[in-house]
Amino acid sequence: MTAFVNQLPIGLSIGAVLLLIALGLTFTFGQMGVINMAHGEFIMAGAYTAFLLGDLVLALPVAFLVAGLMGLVLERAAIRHFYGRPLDTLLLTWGVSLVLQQLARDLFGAPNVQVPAPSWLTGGVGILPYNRLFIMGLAVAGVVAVWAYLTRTGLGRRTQAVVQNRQLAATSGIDTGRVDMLTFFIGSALAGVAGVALTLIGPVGPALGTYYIVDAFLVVVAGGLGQLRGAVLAAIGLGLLNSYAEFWSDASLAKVVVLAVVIAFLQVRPQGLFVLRSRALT
Amino acid sequence: MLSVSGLESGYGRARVLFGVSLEVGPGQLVCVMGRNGVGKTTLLNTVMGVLPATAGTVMFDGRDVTRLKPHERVRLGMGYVPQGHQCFPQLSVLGNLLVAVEAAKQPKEVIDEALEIFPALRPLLKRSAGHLSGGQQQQLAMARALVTKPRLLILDEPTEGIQPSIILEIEAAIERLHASGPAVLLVEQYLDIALRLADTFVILDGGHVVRTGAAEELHREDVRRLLAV
Amino acid sequence: MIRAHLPFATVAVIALVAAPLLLEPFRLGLLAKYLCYAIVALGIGLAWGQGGMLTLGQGVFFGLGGYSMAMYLKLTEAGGGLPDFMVWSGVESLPALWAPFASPVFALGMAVAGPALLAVLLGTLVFRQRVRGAYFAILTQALAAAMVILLVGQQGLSGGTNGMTNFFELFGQDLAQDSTQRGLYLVVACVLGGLYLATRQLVHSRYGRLLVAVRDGEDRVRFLGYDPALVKTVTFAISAGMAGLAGALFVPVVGIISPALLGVVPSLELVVAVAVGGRHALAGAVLGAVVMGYAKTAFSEQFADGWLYLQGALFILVMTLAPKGIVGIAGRLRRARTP
Amino acid sequence: MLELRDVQVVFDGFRALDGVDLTVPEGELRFLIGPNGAGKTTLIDVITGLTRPAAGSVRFEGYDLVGRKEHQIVRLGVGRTFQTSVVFEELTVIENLDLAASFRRPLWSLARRRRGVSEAVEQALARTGLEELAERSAGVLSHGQRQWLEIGMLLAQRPRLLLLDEPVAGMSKDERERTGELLTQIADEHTVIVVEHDMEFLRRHASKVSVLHEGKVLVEGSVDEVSADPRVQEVYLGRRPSDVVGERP
Amino acid sequence: EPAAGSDEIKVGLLHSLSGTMAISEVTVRDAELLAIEEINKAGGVLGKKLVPVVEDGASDWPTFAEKATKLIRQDKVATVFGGWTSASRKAMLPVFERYKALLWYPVQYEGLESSPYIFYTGATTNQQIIPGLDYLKEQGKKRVFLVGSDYVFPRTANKIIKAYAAANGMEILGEEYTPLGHTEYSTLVNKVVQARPDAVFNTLNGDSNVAFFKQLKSAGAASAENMPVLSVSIAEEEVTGIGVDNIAGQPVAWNYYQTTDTPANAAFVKAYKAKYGSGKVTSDPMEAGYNAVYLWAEAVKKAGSTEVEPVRKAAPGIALERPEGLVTIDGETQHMYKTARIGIVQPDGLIKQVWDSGKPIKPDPYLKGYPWAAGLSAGQ
Ligand SMILES: Nc1ncnc2c1ncn2[C@@H]1O[C@H](COP(=O)(O)OP(=O)(O)OP(=O)(O)O)[C@@H](O)[C@H]1O
Ligand SMILES: Nc1ncnc2c1ncn2[C@@H]1O[C@H](COP(=O)(O)OP(=O)(O)OP(=O)(O)O)[C@@H](O)[C@H]1O
Ligand SMILES: NC(N)=O
Ligand SMILES: [Mg+2]
Ligand SMILES: [Mg+2]
Repeated sequence: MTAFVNQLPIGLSIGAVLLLIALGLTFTFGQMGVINMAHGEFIMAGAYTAFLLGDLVLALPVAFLVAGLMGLVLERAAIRHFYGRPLDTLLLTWGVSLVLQQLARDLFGAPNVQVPAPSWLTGGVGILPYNRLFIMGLAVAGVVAVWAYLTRTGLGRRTQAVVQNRQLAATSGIDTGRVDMLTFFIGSALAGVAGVALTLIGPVGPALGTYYIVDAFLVVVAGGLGQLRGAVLAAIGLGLLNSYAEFWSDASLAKVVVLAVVIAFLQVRPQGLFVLRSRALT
Repeated sequence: MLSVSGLESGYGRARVLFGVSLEVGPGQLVCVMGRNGVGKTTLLNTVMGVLPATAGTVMFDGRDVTRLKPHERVRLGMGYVPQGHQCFPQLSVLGNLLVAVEAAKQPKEVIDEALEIFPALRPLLKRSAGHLSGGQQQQLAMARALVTKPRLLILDEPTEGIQPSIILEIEAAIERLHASGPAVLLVEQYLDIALRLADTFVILDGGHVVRTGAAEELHREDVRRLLAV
Repeated sequence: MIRAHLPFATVAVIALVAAPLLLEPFRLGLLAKYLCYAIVALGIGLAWGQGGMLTLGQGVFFGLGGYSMAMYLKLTEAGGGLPDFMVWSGVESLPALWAPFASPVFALGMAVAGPALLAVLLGTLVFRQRVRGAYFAILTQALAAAMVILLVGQQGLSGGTNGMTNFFELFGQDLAQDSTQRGLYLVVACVLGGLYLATRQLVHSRYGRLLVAVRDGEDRVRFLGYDPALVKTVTFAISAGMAGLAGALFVPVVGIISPALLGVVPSLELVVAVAVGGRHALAGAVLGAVVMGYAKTAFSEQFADGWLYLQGALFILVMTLAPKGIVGIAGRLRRARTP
Repeated sequence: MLELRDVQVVFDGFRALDGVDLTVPEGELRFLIGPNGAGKTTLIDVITGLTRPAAGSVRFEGYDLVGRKEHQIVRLGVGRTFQTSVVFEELTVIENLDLAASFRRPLWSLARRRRGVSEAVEQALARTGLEELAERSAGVLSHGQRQWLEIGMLLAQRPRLLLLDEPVAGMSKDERERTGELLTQIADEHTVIVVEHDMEFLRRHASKVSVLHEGKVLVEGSVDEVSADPRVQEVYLGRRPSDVVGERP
Repeated sequence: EPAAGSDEIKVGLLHSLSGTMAISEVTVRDAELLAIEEINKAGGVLGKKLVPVVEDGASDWPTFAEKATKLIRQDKVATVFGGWTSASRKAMLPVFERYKALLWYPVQYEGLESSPYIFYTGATTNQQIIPGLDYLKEQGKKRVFLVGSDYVFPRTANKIIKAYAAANGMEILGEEYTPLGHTEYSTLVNKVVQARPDAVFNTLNGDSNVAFFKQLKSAGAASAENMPVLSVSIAEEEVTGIGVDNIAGQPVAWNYYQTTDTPANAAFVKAYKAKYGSGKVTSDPMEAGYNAVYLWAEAVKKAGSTEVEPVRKAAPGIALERPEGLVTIDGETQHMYKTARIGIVQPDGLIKQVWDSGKPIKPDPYLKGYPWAAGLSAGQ
């Protein structure tokens, strides 16, 4: 019984991890339509930043910048040639992700590295360790920041305008190039932050990104493209589902169950939890 | 104000414009006319920088803008309403207007001014622009260009799909607007409106200017003949 | 007419006559492997290049075909007993699922029909609900991930992570013989050639036009009186069947089938190959698979340590500089020469 | 032949159609006008299955259309064009038309190559004047040319009920003329509903007009009756009905 | 391509240099290269220099098979040193049998195998897992929870563990598998904690170990004293990545540690650090790979030839003093006599031996010498 009850906070904390890794995608994928397979490697960059600095708190802002700048370079060098072809970006960024993984292997070596957790994060409340609570807090903070950015600033509005009608945005006076850069910067930067947080619970190595990327996209898909509240609910839902499915069966089956549920769910809501319908035909 | 000379452009290997030249003087309203597919939209898109010019120049306010990006031209004071009631479908009507206002660094009050001209938009402010009817979207597009307070307004068939009474309003608005200063470059199929508004005509055919002249010089029947198939 | 078929005929002669004569057995075997992938790529070219369905789970279908064939091979080899991996996985009697695969006809049939049926099932579910674009891509990717986990978890049935290997003979032919391998190569090449011609026919037919229409304007197609979900499902099933057949051929050629061959990464690699070759042309898909396969082998042999850089870089360069792939570059060169 | 009863459409609480009753008998050319946002396009969407009504019935030749899928409705003989034209940009004009003409063939028979041009396509080409552009890909067409292609595709489908959403918007004078004649001709054997804002066009070609306002049919009648109606003047035509935009190039 | 001149012998090194397994395998390759360098410095084999041909298995089993074929048929190497996961070995096995070539496999594995064309220089189950279980039993740990990655080694190992438990009055409280590369262990930790076992037997592989130990540690409920986690796939190399804090005090089972006190080891560690950097550590699979090269070279010397059959015939009985102590090739199984060792992870990241088997244990891949294991190898 305790075990069963324990799964609830565990599910929420899994959801928080999912949310944290998917948050950046609501920008790059949701807002810009770029399926960035290198998102995982930006997470990895965040984690290695924490490793190099050896200090988690200091690493948060630095990783934000580091991953963000990597995103910026990627956007300028390659992705900007691909707007309007979202499926192609998937393949392009996958190539980038391969190169980044190999780069990490050469820079930091193939074995995992260790990031010391700050002492104030040892211990916990009930089944939830402080580091999980920290991640949950970070996820909440991230959601609030993203929400405010998207709905409370002109920048957020401009971002959406550019995605929805690039040409019209340009002829409405928006510097689409700058908006793209900024959006991609933020989306990637959020991945960096997630990477710092993940050092608390997972391995820090060249393959780090590959472990999270599929799940992150599932969250965005189930939530509805670019829908922050959708991503939040989907992350929590999938976290809980994962937690209980694994509790009753095993980790392998839980993954399969999660996928099956997402497919079944898309039968009911083909565009995810929240969808903005348009009258235009595609 | 706007001076286009020897402009050539097209799509890939297909050339559409062959050396188009035209002038829009300060406060002037120039109407571009021509049958379907002669290159009117292509001309406006090239003037706005959406399409690159392969030859020729576009001067605005004595400045060569041929190589500038569209948003830079907007910031210099060019406003554009493209053909086909375009909008940002998932932004609200207000959001559509705010985007333009912010990009042009105008005070929010200009929105109210635009809504006076298009009162039908007022109850729709919260609705997603993508859900509007075609005519509503076209009105929104006009309003969006107006809020940037352009010194040169470029309109591509602004009355298409709009109900008769509002066409009259738009006509009046254009008249008022252009009386208050800005120059206008207009593509219009409604000859009546064109004749009432235009100071100068430019008639295109096959990517060439076939006739240009002041409204007084051109008679209704001349224009008609030039536009016939 | 003759000129239109000249490129195909040239390639066919090279593939069927020159390659078996000139290449060492080991290299010919590798070429046979690339050609198996080319069959999958052809299906991807059809589904994605023509129909706009970016399927990131094609490895699943490839795997189903491969496993069907492997089950047949294992059963003939076990000759009534249990396949080796079942013994060390503690399975005591042959699972019912396995029994029919003792028949080569059933196994080969399932290699094609199994994937096609799965595609019909998935297609009916998702296309009817108008799930498409990135959603479809990510779902199929998750399918590949889930499939791997399922296979790995069912060690007694599937051989787990190891998959199945250690095959000795196919239809009485010793698989270790170079002559058998050469024969297999010829079979693969002929199957690829035949499927290429058939697919090309399909693409140039009305159906092909309809497919393009569905890709570019699914909603509009409905108002022309067609059911896009049906068109997509049929196309998806065809491409899945091709992948399955390729998998079945792959197993005797390469001698192993394992979850590693059908997961997210190999599925993506195939799509990447199609993109590199040029997804809008079927020849591009085939070419891409062969080129990327060869590049991977060559790079990893020459630079065992850093070949991923080269692979990634090659791919990024082609994608950015030549969005239409190698075929697109070739087309541009040809046009430049003929004024 | 087409009968709508008390059709209601609600979007997030907004009543786009608020109890529309409309009957269009066989062989009639019916014009539909009304203010922007009155619900004209929505009405066509409801008939063709794009939008599902919250209430009401739509019957066509005895079939209930509500709840049917779009392509099933097309197969019953209902075709439409779109206010913002959508054509298949990678296909040539002929291929666009041919696809529209081929939907009654079984799927497997489509696997054969198209040889030549079918009669329906030939006719559509001729009627729309697209012969010269026949081999061009639709992606290079201008706005007006696309409008024509849409009409051509509708014709090639050979439906019994044709719904056209602002077909002449953006067309030049001559082309409007041709479209008008075409529609009159088609209406001899088919039922046609045209949404338009161009009153001059209506005057020349329309016999019966329905005016939609705020999701309801406001009045029905001849062009003259309708344009004389003060309510129509008030909500639709504006203050200068006499010299309202008439002349086109 | 280096031609095998009369004064050179080509040998293949086939490990994952990319992908998830690169973490572990790169260092094994490095150790093998060190051995080759040392042998060459000492005059080579039969007066010829060894020339390594390195290929990347890319953590992908079919690639291992392909590259093995390439090394044998294209490069015509005298022998291959390679593999880590059992899956890669199973994939290569038919290739070596088909072309009658030799593979030296350097990692502990699940047993139940002996191919005439493979020499196994790592431990089989009776040299690692069973001693590990004996150790737990000795410590009075009777209620055990099994945690493993979902593939053949952990599954087979656990089968053996369950048979052992049944025969030795131990109780298995749970058996959980997670996919390779799995990183979310909160649910599993909850299950383990709730089951309150005396010990956990851990056959997780690779990166999962990092996540598992971090999350187990932060759950706070388990400590090395009240609930030790005995691991068989964590060596010195992995400890840094897991974080010493998270694993210090936990037991592991191997045949060799960097701290193993033999003269040969002192030399090995010194040479390794000199070549690859003083911060580097050595580990059991590295040492087994390093040994493999020496054992093969010895067999070649004895046979006077690099041909496969003479080498196979010459190999049985070869005994060398290696860093882990005396290693002897068992002719019957082509496995090695090896000394089993239990160690405890130290705060400095090294592993200190707390128990050993005293002498090399005869390899018994089919566990024929254990009555309780009779059912396991049925059918072989
Ligand atoms: N994207 C494109 N690619 C290639 N050709 C194009 C493209 N867009 C338009 N064209 C061609 O360029 C010519 C001019 O098109 P444009 O849109 O400028 O015409 P227009 O005068 O605005 O016509 P309309 O009155 O129908 O809007 C047309 O013949 C058209 O076929
Ligand atoms: N999905 C939707 N969500 C919300 N409102 C909608 C939606 N679709 C249509 N509407 C609203 O319904 C009303 C009717 O729209 P409709 O497109 O039918 O008008 P219309 O008569 O065709 O106008 P126009 O002449 O401008 O084309 C409009 O006010 C529109 O904003
Ligand atoms: N042999 C192993 N550890 O897979
Ligand atoms: Mg135009
Ligand atoms: Mg409308």
